[in-house]
Amino acid sequence: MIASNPAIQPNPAIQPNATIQPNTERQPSRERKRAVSRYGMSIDLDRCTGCGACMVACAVENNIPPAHEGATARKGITWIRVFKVDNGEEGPARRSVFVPVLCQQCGEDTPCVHVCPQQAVEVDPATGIVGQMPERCLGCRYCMAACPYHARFFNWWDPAWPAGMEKTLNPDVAPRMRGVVEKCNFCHGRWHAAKERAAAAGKPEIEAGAYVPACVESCPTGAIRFGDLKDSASEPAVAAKDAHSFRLLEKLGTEPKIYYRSKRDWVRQVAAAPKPPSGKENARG
Amino acid sequence: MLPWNYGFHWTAGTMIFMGAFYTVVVIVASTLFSAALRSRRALRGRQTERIRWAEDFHDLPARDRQCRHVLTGEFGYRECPHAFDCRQCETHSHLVARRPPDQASEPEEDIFGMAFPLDRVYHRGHTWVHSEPDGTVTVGLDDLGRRLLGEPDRVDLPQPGGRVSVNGTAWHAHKRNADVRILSPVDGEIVATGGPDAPWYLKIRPDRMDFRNLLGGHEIRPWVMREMERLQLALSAEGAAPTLADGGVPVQDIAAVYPQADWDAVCGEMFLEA
Amino acid sequence: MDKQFITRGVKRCSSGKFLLWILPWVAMLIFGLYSAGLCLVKGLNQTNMDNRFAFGLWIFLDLTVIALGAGAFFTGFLLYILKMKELRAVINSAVVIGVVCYSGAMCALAVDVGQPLRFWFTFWYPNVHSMLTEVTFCITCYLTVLMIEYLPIVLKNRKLRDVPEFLVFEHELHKLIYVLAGVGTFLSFFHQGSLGGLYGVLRGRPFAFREGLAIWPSTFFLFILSAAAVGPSFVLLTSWLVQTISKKRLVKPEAMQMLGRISGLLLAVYVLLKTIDTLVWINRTSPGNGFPAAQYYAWHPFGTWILFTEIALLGMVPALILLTPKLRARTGWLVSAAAMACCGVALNRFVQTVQTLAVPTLSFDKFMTYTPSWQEVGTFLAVLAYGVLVYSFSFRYFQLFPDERELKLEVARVEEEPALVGRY
Amino acid sequence: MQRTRREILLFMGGGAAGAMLTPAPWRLVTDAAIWSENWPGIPRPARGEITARYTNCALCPAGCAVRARCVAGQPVSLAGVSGGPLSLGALCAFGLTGHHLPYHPKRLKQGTPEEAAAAVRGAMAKCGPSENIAVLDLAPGRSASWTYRRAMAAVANGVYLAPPLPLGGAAVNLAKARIVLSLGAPLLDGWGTPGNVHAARANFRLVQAEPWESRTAALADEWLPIRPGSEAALALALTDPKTAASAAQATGLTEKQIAGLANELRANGPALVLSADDLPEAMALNQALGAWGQTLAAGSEAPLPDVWKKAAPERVVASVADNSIRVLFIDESVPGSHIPWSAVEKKLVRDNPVVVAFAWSLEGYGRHAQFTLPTAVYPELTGDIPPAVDSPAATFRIAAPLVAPPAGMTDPSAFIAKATGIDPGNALQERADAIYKSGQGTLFTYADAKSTPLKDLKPADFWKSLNEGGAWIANAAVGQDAILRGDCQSPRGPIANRPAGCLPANLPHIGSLDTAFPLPVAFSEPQSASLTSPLMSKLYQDSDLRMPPNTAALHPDTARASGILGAARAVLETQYGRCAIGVIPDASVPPGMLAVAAGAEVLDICGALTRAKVVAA
Repeated sequence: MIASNPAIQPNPAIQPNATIQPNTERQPSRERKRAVSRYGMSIDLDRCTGCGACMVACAVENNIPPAHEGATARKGITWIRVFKVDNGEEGPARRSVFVPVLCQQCGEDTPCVHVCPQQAVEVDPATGIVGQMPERCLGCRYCMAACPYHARFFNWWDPAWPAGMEKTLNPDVAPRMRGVVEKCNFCHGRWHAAKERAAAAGKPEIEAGAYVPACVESCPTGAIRFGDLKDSASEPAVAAKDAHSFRLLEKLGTEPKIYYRSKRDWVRQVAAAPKPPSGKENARG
Repeated sequence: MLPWNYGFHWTAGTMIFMGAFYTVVVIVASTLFSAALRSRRALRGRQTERIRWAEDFHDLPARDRQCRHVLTGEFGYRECPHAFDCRQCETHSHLVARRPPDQASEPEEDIFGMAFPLDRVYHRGHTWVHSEPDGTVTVGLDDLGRRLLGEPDRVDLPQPGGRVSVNGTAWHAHKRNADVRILSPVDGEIVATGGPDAPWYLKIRPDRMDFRNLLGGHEIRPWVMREMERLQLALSAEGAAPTLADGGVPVQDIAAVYPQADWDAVCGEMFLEA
Repeated sequence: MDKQFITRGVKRCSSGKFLLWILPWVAMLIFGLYSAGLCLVKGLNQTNMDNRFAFGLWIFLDLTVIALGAGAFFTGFLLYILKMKELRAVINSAVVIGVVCYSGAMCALAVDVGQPLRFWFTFWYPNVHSMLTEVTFCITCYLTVLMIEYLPIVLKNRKLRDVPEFLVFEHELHKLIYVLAGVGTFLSFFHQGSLGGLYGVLRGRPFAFREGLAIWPSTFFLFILSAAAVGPSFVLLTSWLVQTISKKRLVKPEAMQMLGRISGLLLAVYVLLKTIDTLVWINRTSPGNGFPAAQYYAWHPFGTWILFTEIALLGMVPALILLTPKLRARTGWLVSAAAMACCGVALNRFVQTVQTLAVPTLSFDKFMTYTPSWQEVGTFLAVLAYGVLVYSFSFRYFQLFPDERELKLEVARVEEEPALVGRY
Repeated sequence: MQRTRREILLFMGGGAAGAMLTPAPWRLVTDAAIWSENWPGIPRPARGEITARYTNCALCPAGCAVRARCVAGQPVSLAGVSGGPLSLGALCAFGLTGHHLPYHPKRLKQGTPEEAAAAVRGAMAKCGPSENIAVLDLAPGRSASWTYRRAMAAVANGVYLAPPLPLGGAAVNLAKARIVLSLGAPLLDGWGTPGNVHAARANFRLVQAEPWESRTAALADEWLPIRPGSEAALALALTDPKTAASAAQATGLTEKQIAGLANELRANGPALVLSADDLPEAMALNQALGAWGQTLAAGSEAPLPDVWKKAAPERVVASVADNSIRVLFIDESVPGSHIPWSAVEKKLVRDNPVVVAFAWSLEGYGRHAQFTLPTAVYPELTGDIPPAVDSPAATFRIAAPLVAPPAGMTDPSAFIAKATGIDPGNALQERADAIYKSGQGTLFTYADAKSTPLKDLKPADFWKSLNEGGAWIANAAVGQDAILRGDCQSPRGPIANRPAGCLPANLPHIGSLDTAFPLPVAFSEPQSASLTSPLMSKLYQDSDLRMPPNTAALHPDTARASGILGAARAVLETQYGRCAIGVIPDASVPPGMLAVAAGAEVLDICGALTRAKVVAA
């Protein structure tokens, strides 16, 4: 179900310092099988304008159908979803930030993996990417209850595209059926294609920047950066060390691989646990 | 699930989990299987009657499972461990051995106007056994049993040549809504059949002339007294009048006196059928 | 007309009356089946569940029903393994309750999953690390066991036992029943526990997450305990209900009180451990995950009252009542205590399922609310109606309460005494 | 030999048991899972050779460079082109989903061109001396636009109408700006060319003066929450300190703040002032700040063929006499700024005027026109892209079709040319040749991300590259042959003497508070009357990130005051008319204003600087 995909190219505008350099880390062959790379992301919240390009790009890439008329913000399928988060103040004191939330690709006892009754969720040892196998999924939604980030989505309706629009479906990704759970997998189709290109070029690993998910590629402000956390030169690896970086619900100890960054202090509070209701909540977002 | 399908790892977890699962499956399956096997054997071995009685006996209220020696007052309280088959009961043989031979005064006991001749032995299911000179025995309903069924609507007698076994079904009697099987007092082969109008129901050539399981002599009165009491209970439980119609003496056809009573239940009680 | 199917010597209402009784339940069942059908054909968009409230009414129903159904295994365990003879009076009823609860839960689950046709995947690709796998396996096995335990009850039916094969098989099977009781106990122990583990392991949901022994979070053991505690209570409750509705004496008061006592004893232990667990959670587990426990209860309507109600009001109080012989002897107290215990466990399951999902995790989450759609409620009612119907039929045609006949004569005897005395 | 039934059964049973020991049955069961995936009704993506094709996005004047990933020629996803001249690899949400538009369920399938042509002929025949034949071009500055202008020049009393150009046709040079004051302009939310704006963003300080926290305000270096509708006053005060006191009152800022801002603008220049509705005050402030020639320049177009020079002037609708237009062509084949229909309608003659709209959906003017002729839609259509407001240099970019348009589509310029009897020729190629003749500028080709001086190219290659995804960019900000846009006819003239020089003449300047329509309208989402991809539902339905078209967010107090508290729908009323809208209560919108997501209906009644009121539906 994966066709080779030469059209995807690294996008320097999106990956400025992605100077083509092979993955410097060399594990012994036995080691490599377990962990070749740990793909991760850094998201600069000070650059996110909440335009939603990542969301539509994701939907296009992963053959997610347009919303059914009955769908709502709580029944929709948005592998990456941009939330409008405010500091709870009113009027001039109010400040908002846009927070793109996608599967955080937890690295330590990943909550969704060990709850799945039938191995439909697995962490790919080669990439550290948490994968979902819809064709294996029973639709029990236990994994959704387990995910603290609400990054998993259930197909409440049969997938349906307007007549003719199915022509624009991405051949690298199989559409899902009703009644199964799906989630972000860092555009597995793209990873596979990059892998094949690397193999064709006789390289052992995918080179930095040769593989970027659709949301990263599409972000007009370059707020979302993607790379291998094992490659100390990669954007996320650098961002991870940034003093202004944080991860959502870090204290749960699930080692998410998405690093957020903001110079604004109140924004960094977003990582902390929810506060009791202030009665000053935004009706939207 | 199985080693050669997707995602099966030979990890300790899998081993333990699957081990437990398959063990359970095996246990449950073998339980079912052995039950089936045993019942097949039982059916082959014509155990049905024995089992039916065992079940019925087991379902009798505790106070109806009393040992015969409780009736005679030799015990305060004792549940019969042998399903009323005293032939295997040591206790019984001991007690009988110690008991003085009773001197029967008159030829028959008259209890509430019911005749219980002493020349025969009685089964607690209200049948009697009378030894004939030709080595056979005749089996019939005792007076209480007769009056309970009165003029039976129908009686299904077994074919001569068939076999009966102690506490197994001897014959079926129908009365009103009652459909009761009468328990056989002896093991043996049926020689001839009589009926309600004949002096006896069955003529049987017993395997052994061993009637230890049957009541005789001075045991009869207390037993019948007890039976009357049970009858009273059964009747009143079925919403019949508290006393017998004619101030004590059971009429010839008791059923007729209690048209509203659930006769099936009453007979079930009296003929020891669940 | 169905007289010959009814056990000899016990009184049952007329067929007409019986029809009248089941009619509303049948109607409810049909409605429920319709709504369930909608969910199966059109998909789960018929429900009000969504990506945030991935579990709803049905899971709550399943957990509660299975907890209440625990009476089957526990009574069996007490009777056949611990040889508590008095419980013979209710074992059949308990088994029927078990069958009803478990099969009902299974049906609800079949509607609840998105791809019911793939139910066998769990057996085919089991992830042995998932509590849900354990639950699925155990419940399926246990339901089979219950069915086998139910078989003798059916075969003992007056008409059926005339067939020699049935009679004999029933007899032989009943001889081995203790094996099944043992297996049932083993299975129940694990799936009741795993049902608790289901939530205890949710590291991502600090409200539900608990530490524990080895691979089992504390909720694992709490669920076993609470189920064992409430099982007998529910058996007691049902027996009482049946007695009241059918206006008959079915179970000796001693048996009832024994159930009460056992229930009370276990409930007391449960409440104690639950309290300890809650304290550990408030002071250690939850803060450790960055969630001060106080804030869970800042989201109305789920204030601390719910904690108090669950543990003190519907846990400690009934336990004390059931442990006080004086009160236990009074049917009113006994039954209401049992009812409270059942409600307490139901509330616990509610908290585990619904509140867990309602309380936000991300700081910019809202407090989630959810109201089941009529299709969900309909399916819920279907399970209820199904249960009542199966039990009604079983009660009418099978011998659920072996002491019934004896008790009937008992009554007669009491009325008889003077007359008998008068005789001699 | 004779086999008993028993033996046969035994054999079969044994066979079955034996098969269980082979992998076959288990494989079968396992594969059943895969089969169950392909249920009927789930479309299978088409297979085919995968190629990359390049074009320019025609959905707005930004004309971002687009790389289309095609399967067997069919685009399946769009992306920006790294190092694309202005867009710098960026593409907005609308652009990313452009390839869905041809399959939009609401797309217009057929029209009646013959009847329309006949009607037009008839109307033109009986067109009186005081009556006009007009073309309303929603996206002026294209080669097609020049065809229209030529056509209108060819007929008597032909008029070429276009919406007011942003900044009156001036071009912004963000790269030069060090401080930008935005009076409610959505600078970071669809203004200009996203890639260019975000690239320049790092180099200037952004001060956003806006009543509510828009996306731009949220990311501005400083957000000045001013009172709704007080932007003009603030701009005025910044130009002329004497009005500071009244401005402070109007805006709710302190005089000190205003003074501080004024100093900042002067000190930390070059400065640039932008406003949501091209306020004259803002333009005046720009001039006062000496932005002209620094951050602001006269916008220019690519060179024209000489034969095109005989063209009708570009006029705004307001400048036409009422009830004077007999025949009106409206080209909305590409999305452009929208003029309230009522403003257009009153220009039409009373006795049956002929209005022909060229559109790909009935969402726009098609709802009002007698004839709506279906046109190709991006990425089907062929055409060039008007200059971007933030491109100081003239550019020429062709939107080359990625998919063939369906049969029965009308080409607006061909239709109008035919009606007016001129020869449209191959406008694009003629212009390309003209550009080539000018010999200046460079060509940037997307496929290899290379820019080549025009001199080094053959005309054929130039034309070819333009069609395969490329952009011509003039060297100088204003090339000698460049065509100046809007009213800025002579940039070299002393700006100071012509204060109104680049002021859009047509804007109704509402200074005084209109009590009939108390609520100023701010557009919370990029304005577009035309349909967007069905996938946009991800942004407004599957997630509440954006508001759906034709909805308004307002403060609960405002809702209460308008008597629609708790209502999900209401009616929006403006000077131009009324329409039904959805209502979203949002405490982040200050009381006394509306944050509106535009749709065709809303834009029909909302011009620039609109004030409105909401009433219960």
